Amino acid sequence: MSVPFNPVNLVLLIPLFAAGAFALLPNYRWSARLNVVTSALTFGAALLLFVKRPGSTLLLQIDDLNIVFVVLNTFVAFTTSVFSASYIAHEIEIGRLTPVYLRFYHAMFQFMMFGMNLALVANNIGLMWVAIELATLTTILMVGIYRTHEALEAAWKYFILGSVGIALALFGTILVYMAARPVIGAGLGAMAWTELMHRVAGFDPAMLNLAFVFLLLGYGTKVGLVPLHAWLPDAHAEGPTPISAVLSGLLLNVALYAVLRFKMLLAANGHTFAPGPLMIALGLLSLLFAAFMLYRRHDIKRLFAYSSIEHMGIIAFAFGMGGPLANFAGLLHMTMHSLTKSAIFFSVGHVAQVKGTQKMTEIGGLSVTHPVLAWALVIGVAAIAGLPPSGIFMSEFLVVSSTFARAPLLAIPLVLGLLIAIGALFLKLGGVVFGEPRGSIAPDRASYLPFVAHLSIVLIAGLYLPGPIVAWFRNVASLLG
Amino acid sequence: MELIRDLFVQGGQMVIVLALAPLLTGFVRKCRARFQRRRGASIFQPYRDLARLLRKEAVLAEHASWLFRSAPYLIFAAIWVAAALVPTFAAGLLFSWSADLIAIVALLGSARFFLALAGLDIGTSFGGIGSSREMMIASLAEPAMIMMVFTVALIAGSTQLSVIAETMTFAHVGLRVSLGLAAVALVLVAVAENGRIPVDNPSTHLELTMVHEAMVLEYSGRHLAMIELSAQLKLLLYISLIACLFAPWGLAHAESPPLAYFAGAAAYIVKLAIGAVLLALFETTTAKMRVFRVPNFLGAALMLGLLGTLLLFVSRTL
Amino acid sequence: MHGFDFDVAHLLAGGLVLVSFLMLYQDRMYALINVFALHAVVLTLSVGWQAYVQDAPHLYITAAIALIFKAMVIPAALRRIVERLNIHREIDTVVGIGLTMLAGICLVALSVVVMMRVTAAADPYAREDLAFALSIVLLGLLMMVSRRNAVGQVIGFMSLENGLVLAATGAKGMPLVVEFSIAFSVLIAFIVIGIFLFRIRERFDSIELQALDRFRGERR
Amino acid sequence: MALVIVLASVAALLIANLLAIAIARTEFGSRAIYGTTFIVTSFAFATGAIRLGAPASDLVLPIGLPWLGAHFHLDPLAAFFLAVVNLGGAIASLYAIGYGEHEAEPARVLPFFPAFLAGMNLVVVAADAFTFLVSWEFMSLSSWALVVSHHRERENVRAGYIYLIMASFGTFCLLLAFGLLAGASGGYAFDTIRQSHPQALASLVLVLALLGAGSKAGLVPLHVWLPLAHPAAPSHVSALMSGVMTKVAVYAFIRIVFDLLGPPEWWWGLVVLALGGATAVLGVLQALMQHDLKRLLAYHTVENIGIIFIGLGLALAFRVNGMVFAAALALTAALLHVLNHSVFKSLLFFGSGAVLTATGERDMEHLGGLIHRMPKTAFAFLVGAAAISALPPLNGFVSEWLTFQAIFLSPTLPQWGLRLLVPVIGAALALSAALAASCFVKAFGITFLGRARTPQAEQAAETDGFSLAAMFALAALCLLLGVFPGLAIDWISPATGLLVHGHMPAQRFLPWLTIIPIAESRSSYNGLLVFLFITISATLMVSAIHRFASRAVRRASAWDCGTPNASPLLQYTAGSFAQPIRRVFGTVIFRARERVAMPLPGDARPAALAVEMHDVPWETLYAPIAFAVSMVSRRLNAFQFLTIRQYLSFVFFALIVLLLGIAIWS
Repeated sequence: MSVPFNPVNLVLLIPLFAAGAFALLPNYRWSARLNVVTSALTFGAALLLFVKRPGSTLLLQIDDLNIVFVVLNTFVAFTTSVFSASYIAHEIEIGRLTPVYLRFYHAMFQFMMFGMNLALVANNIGLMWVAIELATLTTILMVGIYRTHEALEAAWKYFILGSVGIALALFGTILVYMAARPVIGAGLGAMAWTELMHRVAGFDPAMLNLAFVFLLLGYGTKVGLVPLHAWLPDAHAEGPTPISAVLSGLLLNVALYAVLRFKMLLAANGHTFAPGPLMIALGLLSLLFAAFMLYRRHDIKRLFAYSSIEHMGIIAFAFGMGGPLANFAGLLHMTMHSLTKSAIFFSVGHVAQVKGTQKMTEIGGLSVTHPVLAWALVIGVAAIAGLPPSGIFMSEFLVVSSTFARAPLLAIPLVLGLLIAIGALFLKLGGVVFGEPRGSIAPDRASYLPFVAHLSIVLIAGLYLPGPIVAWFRNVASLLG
Repeated sequence: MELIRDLFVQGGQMVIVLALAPLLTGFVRKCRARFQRRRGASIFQPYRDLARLLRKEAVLAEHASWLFRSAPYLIFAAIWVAAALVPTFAAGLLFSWSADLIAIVALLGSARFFLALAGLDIGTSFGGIGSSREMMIASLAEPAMIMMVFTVALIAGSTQLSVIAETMTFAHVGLRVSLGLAAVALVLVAVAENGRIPVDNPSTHLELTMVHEAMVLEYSGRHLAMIELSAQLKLLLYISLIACLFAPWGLAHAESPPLAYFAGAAAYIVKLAIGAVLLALFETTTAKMRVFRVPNFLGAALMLGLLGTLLLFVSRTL
Repeated sequence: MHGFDFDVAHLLAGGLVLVSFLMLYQDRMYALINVFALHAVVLTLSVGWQAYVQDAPHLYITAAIALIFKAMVIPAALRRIVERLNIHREIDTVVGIGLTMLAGICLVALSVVVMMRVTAAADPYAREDLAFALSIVLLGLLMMVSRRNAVGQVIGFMSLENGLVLAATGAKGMPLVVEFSIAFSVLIAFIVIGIFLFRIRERFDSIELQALDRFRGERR
Repeated sequence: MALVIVLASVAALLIANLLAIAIARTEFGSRAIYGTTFIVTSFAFATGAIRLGAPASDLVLPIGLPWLGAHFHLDPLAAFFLAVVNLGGAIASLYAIGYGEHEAEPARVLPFFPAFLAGMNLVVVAADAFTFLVSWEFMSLSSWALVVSHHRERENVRAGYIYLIMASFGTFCLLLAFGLLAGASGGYAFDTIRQSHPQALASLVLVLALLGAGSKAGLVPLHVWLPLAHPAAPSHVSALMSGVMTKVAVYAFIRIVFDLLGPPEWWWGLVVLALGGATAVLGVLQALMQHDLKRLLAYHTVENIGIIFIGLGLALAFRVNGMVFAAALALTAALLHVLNHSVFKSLLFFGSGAVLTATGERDMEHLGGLIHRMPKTAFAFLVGAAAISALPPLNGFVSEWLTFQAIFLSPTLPQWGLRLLVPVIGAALALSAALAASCFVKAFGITFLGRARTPQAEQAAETDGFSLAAMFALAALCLLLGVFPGLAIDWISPATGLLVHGHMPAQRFLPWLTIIPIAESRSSYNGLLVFLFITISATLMVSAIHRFASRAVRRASAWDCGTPNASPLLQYTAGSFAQPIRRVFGTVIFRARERVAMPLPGDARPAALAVEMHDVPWETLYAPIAFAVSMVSRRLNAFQFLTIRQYLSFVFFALIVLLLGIAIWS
């Protein structure tokens, strides 16, 4: 811990200090630029992890699972900061935000990043809990930042549901500790992942079951699994778009990461009940529910929020199925979904700004007026709908085919849900992108870099995955059981 | 030597069908007249008509296209080729293997195709009526024909007319239900395809139910002659088809002595005559039916053909 | 742990459950707030006792937090809110008090059954303690679900957190992290709620959730 | 080596695709792109055509599924379809060099056209499930983009939408099929699948393959998207979609059912035959009722797919019973029809495209008399029409004749079900052929013959040279394939050998290039002689008459039984031409009803005839599904409008339920 050049510390400290600095920095333009710089630095620090992977302490650790997510997290944070720089400029112009709020916004942005990174690298279930709580609270504040009725209401809803969820998660954490204490003995050790994973075989399985129920419900609320999802659509729709991107792209992942960790614990213990069916049920429920909800959406951001729920359902289903193929697919799907979804929110954000509305009925013929945004949206939607060549197709391919070979009856509702979702997404897309232009045709001052970067990564990943990542994922997949 | 004889036979066949076609039509007309207690024109009248038409100049509508002018020859050629491949007095013709029964049906189909197009070319309402009804009839008659072909081909184990004829003559096919059904089907199809009563009335114009005549309404001169001749050829073809499928007696064969050919020819003449008389009798005794009852008429043919085939498929003994 | 300590801890934990029931029973605002203060006090005692028994000094901090924030500051603040926003004094419940109580009893039974079955291995005190904690958590949730106005829900939430504290302190030697997290979460929670009430005050004259629900998502 | 060439050409196409994004708007953009695709696909076509006889070759690239890599495999079957795909692609490109000039928004067409070709090429050579499906869906997606390229008409966007849904449905079905084939261990490579034939659920795989490939090929009742999407695209793309993409779907079916899937059950043939027959008849009947030229052609694609599947079904049936030669015959018929249909359907779509550019009309009721304004196009279209109507001596007839020959072999089948079904299928085949003939009399007659019905048709002008070149090339192919079918059959035979381990006797050495499927005593056909006879006798007759009889011609106004000629609008229309057939079949199949409103005497209003028809598959299958989805979503949408307390109670109840579960479970 003492070595300041330990990349893990950098990943945590840079955002923390930056948050403090932005809170003091009056000029929002500077803070916007610095925000980009900071995020870039954090990303660089995260990349260092590839080079030199530090050993795990009692509080922090880096392993095959979280290294990918840390890097992903910092990368998306970086692109999002670029996007938000061009986004908020417009918000200031139309006076939706005041400089004071922007100060708060940037500070909170970095603070949130700190929380998420901490949650990912934490080697301690308590610390992870704290970090996720932190990230949640910051996002709550960001969601409410516009102070419209809807924004406040969304934030309030998010706050209530989120805190209940987090409370349940804490109870689960305590139970895990209680299960670990007799074996490991009191103290930090009984909360450290590394320790737990080693000694879990001796834990009381019944206790772990109960703990997992609470943890699944608790963190599941953050993941946005139906029926715990209620906060998610409004929070996405009413907050600033960069936050929607971060919510879908990162926070859901972080919460899911927590669930995964505990699932690994159960898998390693061996005598517990199989969490699979539970996750499968929740996953299918989320998938089908969200797929149907997509048809009735008028607000473009809420549409994609529901699609996030749908994908969380798919991922939960994949991990529920288990097995090397499905787990690999789930991990891949997590990464690809966060990249794609944030890219979509980037372009949606610009679209909404240019057209001055989020109502899809008032947006049309985008491919005539704003070709780049339109085709970015088309590619994004095609990717999120799981059409090749995109990484999501690869994961869906693996999930569906392996499921059908093992449990055909489960694959049917899965495919049904996917199909219904595709139908809804392209129904909405056709109205927005094609046809005669509707709404303002003012040129957009968007920064194309973020979504171009994301989408190209997604498309390439659909055809080629780098070896190390594959190796890590397969390793983790085997650990997930 | 073989080749020369075969060539001779084949050529003779082509000439004979061409020569006999008008005569047959004339004979049918004569018989009908007789049955109707009329004296009727001479049985050679069709030749005279053709000659007159050939001598006359051809009158074309202003907006007649090249298709309209070339159609008659194409139609004639297709039907003539088809007729040339049906064994009339001798089986095992030189070129019989170049097209089997299905191909012959298809050849007639292409003739009809161009005739119908010609009917549409001028852009008159009558031509349209004719073509559309002709195609409607054909779209039912052709499957019936194919079903009939199935039946026969399955019994004979071949779709080659010569082979079928030989099997029918020598192999002890015996009386079969399916054969009978096929025969009836073929007769019905023949009536429809040649536009005879009760489906169509060849000897009338201004009648809204006419089919064939409506299509060729705009033709005149040599084009009309070609059309007439091909129609007569078609009639001949069908009768000789029926003859060679269901009454293949007296057909000469590749190895048979030259005399046999004359016997075959004589037998053929007789068959044609009988066919003509029967046709005339049928036409005089039945009345023309409404166009929209024709589908039922042909549907019956199709069903008979299908029934025959099914019987064969289900049991090879029936 | 010998009998006496055990009995006291047991008594306090049981008392906490009892107070939760009292809260469920309340149908007037001030009374509810008072009972919540009482809840916090009992929690303080229980935590303090745990600190003494386990001689884990850091637990005193938790006890102090519970006492100061939950037993004094928050109730006071809530009273002010109620006055400032002149929320009408009685709480309208979804189902009748009686039914709520009945449900609460079922919940307690459920949590006891679950805990007894699950923690066969753990030492008896931990089992009882966890059973009580779970029932408090569930009762807190029940309160949030069965109360229509925000203050009631907030109180329900905080009683739920009390349950968590109880569980945490009951778990022997649970590292400091957790207490911090709880204190800190309560703190944040309170601040955020404060912010929200303030902002909402700007917009509406009440924090009745229906008032918010009128502006839900897509009902325009 | 050959595979390398193929993949190289695919890469070239993808590069052209990227290039197109840059230069689409420039002046020479379209010519450049289409020229490139023309050259590339010609190379690929040559490769496929030559490699057909050669032994199979493999290639694995380090992309695709990480631990699997992208497998590619070029065997005779793949080579055959490669040739078909690239033949269509090359000629479509040639056509488009001219046709593309008329494109209003080339930027919406040019980038996707090479991608579409690349996708189809990849599907054919792909040799593992992942690569296959990626290419498959890539093909669908790029063609979807082409369908919505004219996005300002709402119809096209809707067509594209339905197309995309059906495409995804098909992809999922194939995905499930591959899932079964690969098994839980995930052996996605085709070789692995071949080694381990999954006996369990093999029939399910067949059903899934039928759904997956059938939805793309347009098997009834999965065909509904096809007549919407194919006409919506630009004509050269319509030609590719109808003529080639449907064949790729056929390839997928053959690959899965004949190659990957283990030994078949006897009733598989039954199912495929029944579907094929139904598709053929329903397709052509639907086509007869259309008056939109391109939609009519699209429905005819459905019909021809049905004919192809009839051949495949027969092949399956024979294969089950080990009748190798019969199976080879049926399969040859099917494959030959694949080739033929791709040729004449492309030709016909090109013709309709030429008409569209010349008149701006797709509706036959607004056309007529074009044979005078655009004679060359008319001639090419006529050849195509005759070919698709299975008229000798053109190519369409050969494949149908072979199918009939295969049917003649079926009485020896042991299974009763097949014996009963096959003759009915034969009848259906004959019926569809006859109806096709009448449908194309209508199509050609109403569009090109008669007199112009509108000014647009009046002022039509002949289309450009590239388009004509493409059309005449295809017309020549129609004739050549019809006259020298033996060569094509021999060319195909390696593919059949691969699939059913037997092939038809070699044809190319027979005298006069006759084709003899089984034995001369059974049946034989000689397109060359038929062609020669017809031409000779026709010319003979013409010359004789012109020599000895009159040759004088006088132009006069039409006779028409003496009725003075009224306006061209009194001509027979497409609707009136189809009316007799509608009366015969329509009442059952389309629930067609005619209503005549005859005003009373003295009433000045004109009499009115209204015909209402129903698209039965759509109304019975698709409309209910759409309704159900919207219903459910409407019901569920209530969950968007609950109070926080209610949402909390969800959490609460979820917790209670799980706790109860724990309490009961442990």
